[in-house]
Amino acid sequence: MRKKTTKTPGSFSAPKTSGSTKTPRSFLARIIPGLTSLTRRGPSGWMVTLGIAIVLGLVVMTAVSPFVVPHDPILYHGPLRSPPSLEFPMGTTDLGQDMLSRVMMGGLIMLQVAALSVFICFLIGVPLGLFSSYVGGNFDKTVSLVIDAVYAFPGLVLAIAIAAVLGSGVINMAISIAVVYIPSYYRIVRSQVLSIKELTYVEAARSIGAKWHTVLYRYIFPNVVPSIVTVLTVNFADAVLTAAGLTFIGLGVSVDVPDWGYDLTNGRKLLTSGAWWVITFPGIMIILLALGFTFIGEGLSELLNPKLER
Amino acid sequence: MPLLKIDSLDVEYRTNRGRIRAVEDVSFSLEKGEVLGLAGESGSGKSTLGLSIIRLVPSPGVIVRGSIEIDGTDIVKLPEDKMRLLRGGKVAYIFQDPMTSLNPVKKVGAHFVEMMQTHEPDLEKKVAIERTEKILKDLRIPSERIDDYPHQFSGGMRQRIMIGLAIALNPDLVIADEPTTALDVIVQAKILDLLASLRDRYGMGLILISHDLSIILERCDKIIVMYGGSMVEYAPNAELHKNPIHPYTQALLQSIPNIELSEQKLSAIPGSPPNMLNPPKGCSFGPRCPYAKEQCRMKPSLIDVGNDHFVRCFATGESAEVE
Amino acid sequence: MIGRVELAIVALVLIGIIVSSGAMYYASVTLGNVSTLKDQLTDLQNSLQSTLTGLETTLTVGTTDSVELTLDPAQAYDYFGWNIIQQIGETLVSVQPGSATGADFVGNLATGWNSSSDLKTWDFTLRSGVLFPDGTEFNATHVKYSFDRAIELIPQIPEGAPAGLGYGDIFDHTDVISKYTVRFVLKIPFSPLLGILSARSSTIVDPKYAPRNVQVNYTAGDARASTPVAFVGPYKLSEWIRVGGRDQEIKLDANPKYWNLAAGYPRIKHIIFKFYSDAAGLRLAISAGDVDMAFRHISPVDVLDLQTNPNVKVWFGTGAQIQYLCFQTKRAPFNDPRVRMAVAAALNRTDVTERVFLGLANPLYSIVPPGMLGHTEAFAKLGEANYTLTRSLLAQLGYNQGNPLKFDLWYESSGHYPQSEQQALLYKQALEASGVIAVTLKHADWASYKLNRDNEIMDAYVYGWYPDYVDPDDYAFLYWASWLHTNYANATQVAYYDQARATTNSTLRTELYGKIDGMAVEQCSVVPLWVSGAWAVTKPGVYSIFLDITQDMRYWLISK
Amino acid sequence: MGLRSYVITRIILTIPTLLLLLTAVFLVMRVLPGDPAALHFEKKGDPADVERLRQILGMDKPLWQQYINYIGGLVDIGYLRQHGYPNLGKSMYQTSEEVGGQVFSAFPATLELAIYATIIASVLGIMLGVASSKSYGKTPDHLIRNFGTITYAIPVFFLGLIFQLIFGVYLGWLPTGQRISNVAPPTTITGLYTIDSILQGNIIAFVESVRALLLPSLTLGIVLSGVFLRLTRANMLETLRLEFVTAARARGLQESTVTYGYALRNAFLPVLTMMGLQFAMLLGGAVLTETTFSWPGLGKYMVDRINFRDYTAIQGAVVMFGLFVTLVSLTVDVLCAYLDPRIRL
Repeated sequence: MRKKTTKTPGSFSAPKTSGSTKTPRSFLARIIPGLTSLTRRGPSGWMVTLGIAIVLGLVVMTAVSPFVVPHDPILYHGPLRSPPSLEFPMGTTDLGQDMLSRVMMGGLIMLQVAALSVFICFLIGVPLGLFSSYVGGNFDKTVSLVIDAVYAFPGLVLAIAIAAVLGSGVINMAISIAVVYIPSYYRIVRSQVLSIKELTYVEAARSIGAKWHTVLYRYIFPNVVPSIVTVLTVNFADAVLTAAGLTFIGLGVSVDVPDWGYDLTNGRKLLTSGAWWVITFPGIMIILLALGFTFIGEGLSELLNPKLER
Repeated sequence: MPLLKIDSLDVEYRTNRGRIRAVEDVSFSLEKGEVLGLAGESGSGKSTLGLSIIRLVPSPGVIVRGSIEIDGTDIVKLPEDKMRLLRGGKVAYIFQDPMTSLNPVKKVGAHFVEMMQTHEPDLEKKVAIERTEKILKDLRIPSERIDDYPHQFSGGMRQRIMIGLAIALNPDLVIADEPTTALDVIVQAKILDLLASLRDRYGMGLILISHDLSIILERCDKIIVMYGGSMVEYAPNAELHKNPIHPYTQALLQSIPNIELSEQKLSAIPGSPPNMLNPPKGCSFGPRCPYAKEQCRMKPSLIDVGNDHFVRCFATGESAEVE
Repeated sequence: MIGRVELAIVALVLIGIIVSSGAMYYASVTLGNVSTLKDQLTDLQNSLQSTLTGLETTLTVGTTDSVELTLDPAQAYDYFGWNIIQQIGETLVSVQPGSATGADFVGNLATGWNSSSDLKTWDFTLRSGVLFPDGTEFNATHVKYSFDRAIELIPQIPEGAPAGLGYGDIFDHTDVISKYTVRFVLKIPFSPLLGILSARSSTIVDPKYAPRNVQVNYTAGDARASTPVAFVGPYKLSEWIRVGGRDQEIKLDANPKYWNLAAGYPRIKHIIFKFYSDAAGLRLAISAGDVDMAFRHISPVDVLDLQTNPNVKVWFGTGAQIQYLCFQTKRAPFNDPRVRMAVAAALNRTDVTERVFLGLANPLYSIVPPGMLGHTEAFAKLGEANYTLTRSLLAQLGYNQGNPLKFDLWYESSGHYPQSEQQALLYKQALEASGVIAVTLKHADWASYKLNRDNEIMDAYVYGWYPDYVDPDDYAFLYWASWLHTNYANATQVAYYDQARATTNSTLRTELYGKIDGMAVEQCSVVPLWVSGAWAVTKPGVYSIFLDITQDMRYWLISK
Repeated sequence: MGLRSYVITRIILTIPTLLLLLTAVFLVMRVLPGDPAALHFEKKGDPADVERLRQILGMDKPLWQQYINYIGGLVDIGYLRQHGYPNLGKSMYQTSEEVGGQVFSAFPATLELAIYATIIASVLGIMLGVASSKSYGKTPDHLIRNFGTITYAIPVFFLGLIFQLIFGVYLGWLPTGQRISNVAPPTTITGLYTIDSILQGNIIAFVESVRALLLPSLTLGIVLSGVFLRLTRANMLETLRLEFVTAARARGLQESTVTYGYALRNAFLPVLTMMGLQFAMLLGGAVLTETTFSWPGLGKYMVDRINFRDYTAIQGAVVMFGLFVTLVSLTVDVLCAYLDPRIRL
């Protein structure tokens, strides 16, 4: 009788486990339906979906908030430090600004910084990883040494130092964060390439005289994509948290932009007089954002290489 | 009363993709000093059967029906702590791969001492060590290596150590699951001889599990042939040798290279073992059986064909003249 | 049970501890503060003592301040450093505690004084029988030594207090007339001299610990060697621990040889300072009773909150800390006085004092804080959020709704000034409410802020001032102070200022400072914003705290 | 090769990394907007004074020479012996003070916090990790995993603030800042208050310093336990499926022995190695924790000095962090080598 192949998470897997048998195209072809039918993939699938939902939700909220907030997050002047009430569902700040409005609009900076820094990381880390691991030799050795030195160093400390030098502002924050996280891209890409490089179909491609960049981008890169995606999402979460940290120690943006990080810092001064609402709500938002990205990242990584599937 | 008596045992793996019948309606019994062979392809459920005797069927697996009696006590319902003391104490298990079945970060001696002290809490370390050294000597392993780590031993030595661990508390029953598969031929023979000699010395019951029928044939008193989770044939060694009834058994015998007869054609079995997720209706060997006919669409039962010979096949009658 | 796992964790920890302990011990040895048994005993004692509450002999003070760098009068120019110096050292004269104007001077190490009519020669009669800890009697040579040293060190310490107070421009030389008489010969007629002499930069030093041409710095483990101040004050500095350049612990013990012992001072024998790095921590400490007194800086929010707390007592007093808005007058738009006035008129000080300081600061309409001689209400003339004036002024210059006046408003963002962010925000709001002004808020940490000021890149920026001595002379010059880099100069105002220095006639001086303010309103080079209040929080059982215009905290007067 | 030679090679290997790190720090700190020397002055930016400061800081020299001095200072043993701390140059904000001294005086606070946080994080993380791997796919496993994920997403300072709010403001049980309150700190021996107070038999000081440590180390520990949890769980799942675990069970050993003595004992080495790497992350968190709890450590020192653009100080702190991390990862690797019999021959 004919064997029935049941579609298992296992068949939706990273090249590390099955790349040798699949050509890049078929792999990509498989990833699309994979993503569309996420929730049918058990808990990991749910994680990803939930994560995407959270992130999208927050992005949309930030985008539309300017048109829907009850009050101007900066200029509005209500009662000072009034606890959550019907009129002010999240209370007011020490200047009488409406927390609800601030919370709704406060995500912008975080999102900008995170996105920008991730973009920079991707732009530098991935090509560098691909190239240096592909060419190998001394170039690879030196780059790896430098990268590892950076990687082994306390990320936040480095970010703070750089930000301190560059000064505050969205772009500077993004840069200082990017510097810290480039290594993680480089390393993952490199390790992947080193394993894929030796696989038969790559050898084949080389043997039929494909140019090195063709091999790199047509044959190797697509197989690295999944792991990059994972790193990317996780990195998003890291970037958000680091950005929050930088703002917290006063390397953030100006006071006339609503920002969760700033409210957290400012709210700390009001903590002792019991004004919990000024830090709590922005804090929760930051956690949600980070959580969203983490969910996506963790879910993906499990869908992509389901080692622990029994 | 027999040392081991298994009666209509069913074991299932309950995966999230459905239930897998790994062992189906198995019954047999074993006396002290006897050697029972479990033969069958990989996936035929023989290992699961072996593990279920010490109730260590891996996680989603459960014993759903039947009884396993050791010295008359049914271990299926035994509380865990009692069961635990049975393992290694009354029943010992030897695993397939000696390379991975010792704790890499534990000294060899420690394995023994630990085990002895678990079963005899008031045993002093000194005594335990002395015993260990004695056992190692019996296994022709220099006792000063007691403080070496597993990775410092060869495969054969490690398997001997495993055997040593198995007999350390001289159990009544030893289950050897493919004890030699991972070893090269010369060592294989040595290990099997060792098991045999131990059996003679301590007179324990021995269950030898192997996919290699030839080994079973030369080492065992009784043989069970398993296919697709159920025992298809069960007979004393000689009986089975001269009068194999089940087509599968015959096929297996065909596939053994035989030194006596020259130009004998070796035949492989066509088809592949059944997918246990949705097994074929009726006789599980049906799809591969050259003699399959209508009635094979129903499940055959175990039929006694006399002189302790049992077969699970409708072809019992005619099968004799097939040869 | 885990066996080697535990071993691993523990080993990891232990190795960490051992290695670092080695390094730290090495450090501590070479730094010379090896703990002797005696130290440990006194330590134990202290800890026991201060945990037992209600000990009359010890006052625990919590603060977020810290000595910025040294306790050397020739350098120290920060509030807390001055405050400590005041407890352990003495000046010739000081302001009568509780004085409203800060102009009532009493003798400390001086018993009497008189000046020549041209106010350039001042003689001081010194108190006899004032003893240094080693028994040496204080005399005129010590005064000469102290002032000569301070002035000689100015080139070396350009950022020190004597430099800042312009000792070099004021003092010519000091003469020892007799053992108990000293004469200051000045370069210029200088009526506020008593003020200068009451400043901490005029504290008498002990030649034994005050090398003539070297600034004295903190020495770990040796409090005495850490300051050149002569211990003739009510207290002695007996312990000073700094970590990472910030104070960690300071202990003052009553000075057994204090000259004013007879009057019953100091009332409390031991003062222990606890240092908190933010207002929140300090606030928690006082409400939890960890400290007897919290002074600088409990945030306004917390102060109002604590007023309702029965377990503490909040003291209010006169403040003299002011803030003002500076304009870069060398280029457009603020090279035109009318633009500056327009902005000044649009300011809403009350909004800031009410919303940011919750009434604990007051709007300021003169560069001289209230209470002091020569304080006026000059800037009130421009009004508060007086948009009609703003609009009309700017209209003349072609600014309107469509074409608003655009400029950058800078604030300091690293906590050097209280709530500067919120202030800036409110200023911006008030100005933009006029409809004809568009403000871009910019901020920088304190160091860069100063750099920006020196490089004159900021259009408008907020700055603050604190009294060195209680006299309009220490404030009025801010209108044209060169180090503010406003590039504003006005000969007439300077003339008035010098005249005021050259007379002791207070009516005349009042009038002159009034004129300076008057012109300032027309010019608006620098616009006064607010003057802070002063407050301290103590346990109910603490008495006689004077929060007067000098801003000094006189610990020797306090009792509990 | 023996353990010794392994250690030696390992140490040699760290040298280039360190050098790279130091160079990087140096370069970053020298690519400054504006003139660091000019930042120092409250009132007059008098060029002469600025020049004087430049000389004090040795910034009048060309960059390469500054670099030589910087590296030279770090390895200047004579200086180290004389002062008890490496030469990290003078502070820009307090020109009379040695950065090395300040950094070393601040370091013990950070060390103490780091140690206790690590203990909390690893014990919590490992225990939970084991628990969840034992109950793979069941409810407790899911709960624990979610806990891990959430801790990963919580900003450490936010958790700190919440703790301060609950235990400091509302309940008033624990001090919300400082290394010790109510009593004088113990005399410096190791600089770790808990150790010192014990060495001096100063019970009160010990209790107080522990109380002060509780919130900060808990905050940091909990946030990091997530990482350790994840590591432990993954490695446990790998190990639990190895044959020697089943074999151990088949020998009738107690489940606890199997779990810890066999599975965890083998899963632990990779976890420990990763912990070495995670320690850097911990220090990053420590900076924020110190700021939150006004903990007078290296991180707070660094953050404080940012406000004064005290680049030499920031540089010194960063270098110190670097040295610390290197030391720890070295220790961890050696420890692994010691614990893994397979390396030891």
